[in-house]
Amino acid sequence: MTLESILEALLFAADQPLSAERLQALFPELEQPSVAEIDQALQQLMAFYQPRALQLKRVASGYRFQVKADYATWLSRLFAEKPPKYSKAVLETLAIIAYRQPVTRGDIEDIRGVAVSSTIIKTLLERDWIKSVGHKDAPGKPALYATTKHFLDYFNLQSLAELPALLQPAEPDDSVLAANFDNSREQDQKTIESAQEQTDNRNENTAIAHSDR
Amino acid sequence: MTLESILEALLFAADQPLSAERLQALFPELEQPSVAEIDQALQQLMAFYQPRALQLKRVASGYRFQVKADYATWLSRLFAEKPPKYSKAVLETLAIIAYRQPVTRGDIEDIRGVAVSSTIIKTLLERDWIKSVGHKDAPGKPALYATTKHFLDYFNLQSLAELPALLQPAEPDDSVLAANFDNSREQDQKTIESAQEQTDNRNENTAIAHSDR
Amino acid sequence: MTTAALPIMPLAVVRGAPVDALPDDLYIPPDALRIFLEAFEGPLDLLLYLIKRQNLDIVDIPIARITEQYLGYIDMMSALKMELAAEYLVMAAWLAEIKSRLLLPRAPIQDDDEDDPRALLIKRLRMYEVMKNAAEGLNEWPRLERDIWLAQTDLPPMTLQPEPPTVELDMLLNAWQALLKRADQHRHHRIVQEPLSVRERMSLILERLHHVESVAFPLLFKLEEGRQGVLVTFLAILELSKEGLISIMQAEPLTMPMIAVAGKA
Repeated sequence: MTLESILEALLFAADQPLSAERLQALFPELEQPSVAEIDQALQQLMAFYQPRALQLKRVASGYRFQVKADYATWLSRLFAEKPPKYSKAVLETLAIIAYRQPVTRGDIEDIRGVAVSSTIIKTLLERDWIKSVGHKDAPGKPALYATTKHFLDYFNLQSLAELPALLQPAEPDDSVLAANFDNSREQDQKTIESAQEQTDNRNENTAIAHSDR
Repeated sequence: MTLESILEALLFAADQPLSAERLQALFPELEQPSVAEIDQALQQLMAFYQPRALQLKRVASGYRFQVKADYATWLSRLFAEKPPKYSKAVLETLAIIAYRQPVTRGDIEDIRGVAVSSTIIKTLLERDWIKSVGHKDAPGKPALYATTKHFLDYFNLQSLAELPALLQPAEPDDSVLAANFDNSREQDQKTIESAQEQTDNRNENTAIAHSDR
Repeated sequence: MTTAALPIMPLAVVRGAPVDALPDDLYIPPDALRIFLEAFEGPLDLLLYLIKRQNLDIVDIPIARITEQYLGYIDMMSALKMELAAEYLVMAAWLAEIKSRLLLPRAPIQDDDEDDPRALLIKRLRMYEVMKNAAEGLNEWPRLERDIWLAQTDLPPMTLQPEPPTVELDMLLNAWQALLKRADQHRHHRIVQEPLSVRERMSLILERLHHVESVAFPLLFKLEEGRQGVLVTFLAILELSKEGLISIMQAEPLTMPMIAVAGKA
């Protein structure tokens, strides 16, 4: 056990910088090394750690081991705080924009039944999950929001059609599904022919779009 | 900046042990070294620090740099606060949980021959040394206790298998027991026959008991 | 051997017999006795001490002698009217029972009888001794805060950017379903669902119109998307029109319809 190794142990265990005098005082009275001897051992330690990821640094109140600044990027990953969770309001707003786009803030408020703060919209804009795709021709020209390509990438979706469908109360069996499919195809055909009817059929189309998935 | 030096920086900066998997996850997704590469770099670090006052130690929840126990005398001078001491009752309870887990409070009481206070269990739970791992299928559904990873970390262990071996084999050989049985039986008889002497002995016993303490 | 030679059992004291069972020449300051007994973790610990003090192995214990000594302590405690944990008295009764069995002729004793209280006592003492030793071993084992210190270092200055929250796809679906359920409860606010491909197309068309005055109706269609794609675009245009987000203009019959953002043209 050398003076150098004892100082090494002390400096690593300490949670604050230790001065040469403080280090000296930690030795039993009759075995105390001189401050000069301590300084010399500290120099050896400094030299030893010089090529490593840490350094023995001298600060105002003494000596302390410190991880070198070059490694700050890695350390920041280590200490990155656990991400908080989005509030229900944020999730609901995002869901409305995803499933009902393009929508204005007013539309979102109508569906949620409560005001939507600008913070929520800002959060989603900053995350690059939504964007404004235009303005509604209404008083105040409110922005129309839609989801972005980045939103699709984040959720690993090719297109919005891949968003999970609502859980149906009861799953229709395959044959029924196939029948509906064919029907709806014809219906679609008709719809194109007579745009007027389309609006009425909308519910059915929705169901088909979902079972298509 | 080598893998070894990055791991060195991370392990010195961390305030808790880091597993190879955790270390791996701290690298950007596309630059992640394999766990095998990390293990190898950790081996190099261990070897490098082997002659120093520190060691890279593997405990239950991962790797950590720590000052070797050889320097405890110096380090205890560094800290004004005395390390916490634990009563025999706490230690016996902890030992029973560690060696015979999972156990109920009743099991512990059977072995110790005395009631185990809730304070003891609470102390161990609060220190995060033990946890309830289920309930025994018995009247009252008593909790079953086992030790935690944190217990192993605190006691510098990688796994329960590293706990110091028990001093005695659990069960004596049956024949030996039977033989001794008869011997002691005879002794007992003698003892009973000369009960008079015993009372006199009692004084001595008590005296010894005192000087023993 | 004869039972006639036996003296009066101190057991009687445990049952509340007179205090004069305490020998006259014995004086232990009550405090000392209390402190002495407090050093033990219970009756097993005290018994173990009595056995070890005589350098005996547990399996060799002369039950009668140890019982005498154990009961001796119990007597003293009772005599001094000190409070005694119930476990000590239970053990005293148990020891007395074992001892009384030993006084009987050999007949009723079977060595490998599991119910034999003596074998059970030995078993319990052994187990306790093992665990008592284990506890001592554990106490000496190197541990943090006392023998081992974590190597701590200062950190270089760094900027910590909190990671944004993660959202799972099903969280989004759950939020949407909760909304629909809520809206259902307020009848007047029924939310009608369109196929998402249509809603997506609506956004795309709007975005496209954002930068231009107007777009000729056919230019919004991409033939390479096939019939399905054309249908989606068509439905999207109708829905946009219905929601008043775009206007469809036709200068005169049979000319190309133009699409523009509502209010822009």
